Amino acid sequence: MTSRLPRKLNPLLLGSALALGLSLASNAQAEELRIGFIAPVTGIFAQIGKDMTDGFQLYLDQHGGKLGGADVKFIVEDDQGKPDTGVIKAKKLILQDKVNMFIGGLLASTGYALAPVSTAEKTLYISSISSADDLTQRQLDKYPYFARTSWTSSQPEQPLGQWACDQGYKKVVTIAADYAFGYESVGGFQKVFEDCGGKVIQKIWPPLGTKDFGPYIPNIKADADAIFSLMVGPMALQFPKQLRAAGIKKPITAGGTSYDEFVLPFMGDEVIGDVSALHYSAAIETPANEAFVKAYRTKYGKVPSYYSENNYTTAMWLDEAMKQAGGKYPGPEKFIKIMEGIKLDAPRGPVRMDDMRNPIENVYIKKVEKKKMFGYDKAELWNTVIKTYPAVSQFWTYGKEKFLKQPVYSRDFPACKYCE
Amino acid sequence: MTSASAIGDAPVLELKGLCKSFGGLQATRNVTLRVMPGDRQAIIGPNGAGKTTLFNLITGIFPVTSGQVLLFGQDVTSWPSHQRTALGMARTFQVTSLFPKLTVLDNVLLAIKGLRRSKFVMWRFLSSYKDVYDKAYQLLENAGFLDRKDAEVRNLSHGEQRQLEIVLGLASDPKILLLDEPAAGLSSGESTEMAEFLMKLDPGLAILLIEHDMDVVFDVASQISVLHFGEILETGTSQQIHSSAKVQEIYLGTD
Amino acid sequence: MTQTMKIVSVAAVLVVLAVIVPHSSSFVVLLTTRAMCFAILAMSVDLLLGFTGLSSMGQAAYFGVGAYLTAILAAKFHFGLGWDFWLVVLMGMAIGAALAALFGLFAIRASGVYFLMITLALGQCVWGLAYRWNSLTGGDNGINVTNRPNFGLDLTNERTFFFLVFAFFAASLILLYILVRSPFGRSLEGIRERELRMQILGYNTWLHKYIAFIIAGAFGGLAGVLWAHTNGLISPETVVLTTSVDSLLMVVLGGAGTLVGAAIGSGIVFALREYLSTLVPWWQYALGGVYVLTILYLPTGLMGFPARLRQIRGASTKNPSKSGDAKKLASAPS
Amino acid sequence: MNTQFWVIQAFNGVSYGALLFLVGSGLSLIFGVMRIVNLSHGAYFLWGGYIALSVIAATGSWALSIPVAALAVALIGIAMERLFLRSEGFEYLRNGVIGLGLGVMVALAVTAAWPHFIGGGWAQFGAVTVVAAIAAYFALSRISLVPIDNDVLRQVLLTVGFAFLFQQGALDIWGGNNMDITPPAVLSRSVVIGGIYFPAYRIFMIALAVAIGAVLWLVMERTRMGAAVRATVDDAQMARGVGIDTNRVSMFVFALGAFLAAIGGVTGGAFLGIYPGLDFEMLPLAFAVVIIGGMGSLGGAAIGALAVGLADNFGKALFPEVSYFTLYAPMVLILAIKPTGLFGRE
Repeated sequence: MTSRLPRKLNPLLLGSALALGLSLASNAQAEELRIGFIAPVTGIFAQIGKDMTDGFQLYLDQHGGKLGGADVKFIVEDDQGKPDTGVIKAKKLILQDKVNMFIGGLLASTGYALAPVSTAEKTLYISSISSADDLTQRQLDKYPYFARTSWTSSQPEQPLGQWACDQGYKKVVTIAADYAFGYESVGGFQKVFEDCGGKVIQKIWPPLGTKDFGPYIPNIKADADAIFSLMVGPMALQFPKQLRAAGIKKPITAGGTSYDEFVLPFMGDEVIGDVSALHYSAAIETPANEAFVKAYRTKYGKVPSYYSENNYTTAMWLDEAMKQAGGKYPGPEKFIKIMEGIKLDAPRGPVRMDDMRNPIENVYIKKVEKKKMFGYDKAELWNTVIKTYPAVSQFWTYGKEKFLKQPVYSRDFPACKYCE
Repeated sequence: MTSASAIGDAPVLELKGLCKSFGGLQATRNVTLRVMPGDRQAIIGPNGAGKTTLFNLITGIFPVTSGQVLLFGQDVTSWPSHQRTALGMARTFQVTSLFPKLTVLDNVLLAIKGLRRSKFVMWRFLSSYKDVYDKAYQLLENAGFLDRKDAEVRNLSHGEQRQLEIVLGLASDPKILLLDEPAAGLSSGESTEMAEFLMKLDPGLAILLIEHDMDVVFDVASQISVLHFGEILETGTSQQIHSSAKVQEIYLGTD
Repeated sequence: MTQTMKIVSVAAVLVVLAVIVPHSSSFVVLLTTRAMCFAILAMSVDLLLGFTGLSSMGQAAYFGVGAYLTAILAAKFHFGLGWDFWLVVLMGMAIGAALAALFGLFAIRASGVYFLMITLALGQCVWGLAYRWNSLTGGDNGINVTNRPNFGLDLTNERTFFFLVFAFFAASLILLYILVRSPFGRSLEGIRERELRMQILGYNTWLHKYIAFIIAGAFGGLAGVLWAHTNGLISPETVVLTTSVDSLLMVVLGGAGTLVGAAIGSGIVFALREYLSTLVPWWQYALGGVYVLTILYLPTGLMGFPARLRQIRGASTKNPSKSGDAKKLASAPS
Repeated sequence: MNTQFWVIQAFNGVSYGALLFLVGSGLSLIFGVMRIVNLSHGAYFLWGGYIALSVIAATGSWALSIPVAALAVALIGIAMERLFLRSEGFEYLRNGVIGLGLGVMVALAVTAAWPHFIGGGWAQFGAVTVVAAIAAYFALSRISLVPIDNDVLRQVLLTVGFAFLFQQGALDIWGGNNMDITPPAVLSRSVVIGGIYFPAYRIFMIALAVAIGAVLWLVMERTRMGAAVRATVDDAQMARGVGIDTNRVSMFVFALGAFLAAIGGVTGGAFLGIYPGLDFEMLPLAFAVVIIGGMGSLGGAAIGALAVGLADNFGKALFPEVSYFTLYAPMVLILAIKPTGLFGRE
């Protein structure tokens, strides 16, 4: 019978044989701490993915490939910058590689897509970049195996609202990428700014990925005192340039990703003096940070971005937790408990977790300056810290109960009372 | 060759003052023509005289600029091709236009089904329609193709393809068949074969023929029209046309 | 090989798949499930491309509306998570068909490269709406479908869900197979080969193409419904141009006009993109390379491989004529 | 919404249109002459930008980067056209290129599968590559290529395959950072007229597009090659009939198209940035230009570019929720009414 197999069948048979082969190949690994890491390795976010991976890898390399005494098997999976691919890769890590935990995820939407996987598969998921607010706020109950070592989108923007108010700005126009990260950032800024007496008089939402701001810049109201911008990726490079070329000289206060070290080296001098807020700046003048920046730059040839720092700190967090667990992974519930009790002195400054498993950390108000730092001999653009808000929680000064009563920040919340 | 046109009551095809222009070019000028049941008519004319254009107007591939096409007494001037076919008209093409990657049988099956409602059925295998198959076998047998029914058409010889072209035309049981140069590209032997093939066809079937091969024309057609620059110059019997000075002049003058 | 043999062998492979896959690792189950969703989409493309000769560059549109419908109903209205799932399946097919019926009015008139361009533009319209119509589609964030239906069968179990998708895949294959062997399906092949001739034979070819377009839209919608639950997240990424192009490539890779080829093609693309990418970082070169090689050397796809092999062997024994007859054929005016 | 608003929005739309003209005109010519829908065109744009960045990094000259990038990409275009889109000639080179690519992949696969076996060593890696490449070359030489000259779909899919390869290639060569081309300081200023700021760079883009458009027009109208191109667009078979070497015409046009796309990439690089994914962002816009303007018509491309630039700009400014829909829906309508575009010829 087999010798007379129809020829057209062969590809199909081959396929099923392959499937069988794959199934047999997935045997168990040796006893060790297995960490899955999900980041874009190919596709348009590949460099961010590299920053993320490099940050984690740097810590591992500095510590002989061990965390808390356990040998680490570090498996990077490429989500190609797509949330749904992230999900399938997470499942691959859990089902095939039998990882103890998975880390990473870049986009807020990836975070929202990966968190349910952790619940369904009862595997620890640590979000080291993805900043979607509600994961550690109103939706936390759904995700018992989820913790965050990075930030919520609105966390640095709330102090920024206060800072802008303190500068005496009365009227602000916001221009932000039209997606959840943009909404949450603008929402945090607007809430605090308006509670302090300022007015957001216009909100402009260019789509994510806009590079030609020609249609939007002429719409900016002339009577604004300042502009709040929230840009990501290539948008960040073009907005300040085109804004200034259009003759608008208003001060910019911005969300962190508009000026973070991922885009800063590629910016022109027109951004000098622009202000942004984030939980990390490569220009923080502490020994811990200086050492980190130098080590990172020596190894990878570039200044670390917050993508790098957050994953470096995540590795540091795991190291400490594993130490306290005695070098043996104790399961997700116990491990999260341990992580909640840890206080770290990270490059970004002191950091610990609140009771909703989101970090309490410093928020830095930063101004772009051109200068020499850390003994490097060339004048470069740096995010000089001009004010530090210490130990900022995701709930700002509102307190958890009060904060959680309001809806999650969105395109329509807080409503734009002063827009006409 | 003896059976003259069987005179019926009404013409199967009638063209009244048919005109067609492409941009500035007048491809067809005021053509008036009448084909009666069982008529065997031919249209001749030099290259570029507008013969194929005329066929395209009759079959509805091009819209006419002015004039009328009447099929079995009905004005079909603005009808799409497939509806004209449904009335009982069929045609073949100058350049063989069969379904090259399908088998001979499949070609004929498609042709038979064209006028049946079952062409929209999508929940039954075609192979379960015994009547369609029977008819296909019948047609293929009459045309002497039964032994090659499973050959892919692209593997047939050119002569065979020209014949199959006509079998497809016959599959819808037409009352009028338009043949666009059935002998195009055939050797003289094959042409003779083709003429014989045509003469064997049902005498009740009206045929309108375009052809360059005069032997075929004179064998098959009893009435001939001469087309020149889109205009009918002369109409007559084979002998009349054969001896017409005008026709001689056109053919010598242009070729 | 006779028709019966082909049917028997495909059925055998399906049975083998249904037996082996559930016993392999969960990741393989997941991959196969995903590939089968796309196989349904690819088969719908094959109905157009392989059987009717229409290369649609906008098939993602129907896939997208099916998926968005399912996701919106499930996430906003908790509809379609019980027995009403079957209703959603019907609705998904209906909405895919309805959209195709609308788009077909614009597209079917065109042919060749113009058809390709207009379907591309139509697909982009749907993408534009998915991307910008925030209030309905959630814009760039997309919509999360966190719950799978549970109607006695608990579909959150990946293996159970595999069998469901497998059943839909097999049913689509059978239905489409019957369709292409039916009088209607055969008429589509005639249109692919020579449309003008079909008109002269009495076929309203516009109507036939239009119906085929709608049916393909319905199957595209079905694939979308399944994808919404397979993937759990529907975003504009689902409806991008690349999804349409991918589905076309799957068909060409496997072999156009074979249905089974479309399924094989989707299996290979998923194996490269989602399995190979777990092994090596340069998987995209492999994918691009497979495309280029298939198109240059295997125009009839993998299903046409045996025939091509015979042709190559034949050519090398005879005089290596520069494949001139293939060219003659293609340049024949229609 | 005062006059100022309309003036500046119209100006922005026109300058965006100028950029789109550079991308769209090449695509349109390629389509007109070869009937190829070239989905690699976005990649040419991106590669133009990246090569310019490399030139600027090496020489510091922005002015030099434009011709160098454009010529380099034109060469890529020629190679793609000669080796892959035409079936005749260059069999050896084509098989060689594909063989080498396969060889590298085999070597990479071997390295991934048995790291201890050839781990790290370049010599071993090279040896495996060469052996595999030679084997692939001979295998390919036995298979005759099936010509794709008349197969629209296969041509499209082939260019998609290359678009993927180009995308990953750019990522591996230049990395994934978001980069920006800095034009000379003169172009970074703004011209103020009546209180309205007109960025000099946008004015430059308009001027460049007009200049290139004029040169193209002259080439098309006044040179033998231009006449040959126009004849081929009108009717390729007829052109061959009267003795025009359409083979050379198609090579010329493909190179020209790639050349223009690369100029667009360098120009656009200072305006949109250069980053992974830019290729597939520009592609649909270029198509919109071609479809609206008409395929194979230079004047059509100009009008299409202007129309898309303005529609995109005002669409986003006035109706943000449906802004992409307002871009693609007119495309559909135009195609449905006149499949060859507004100014295209059948």
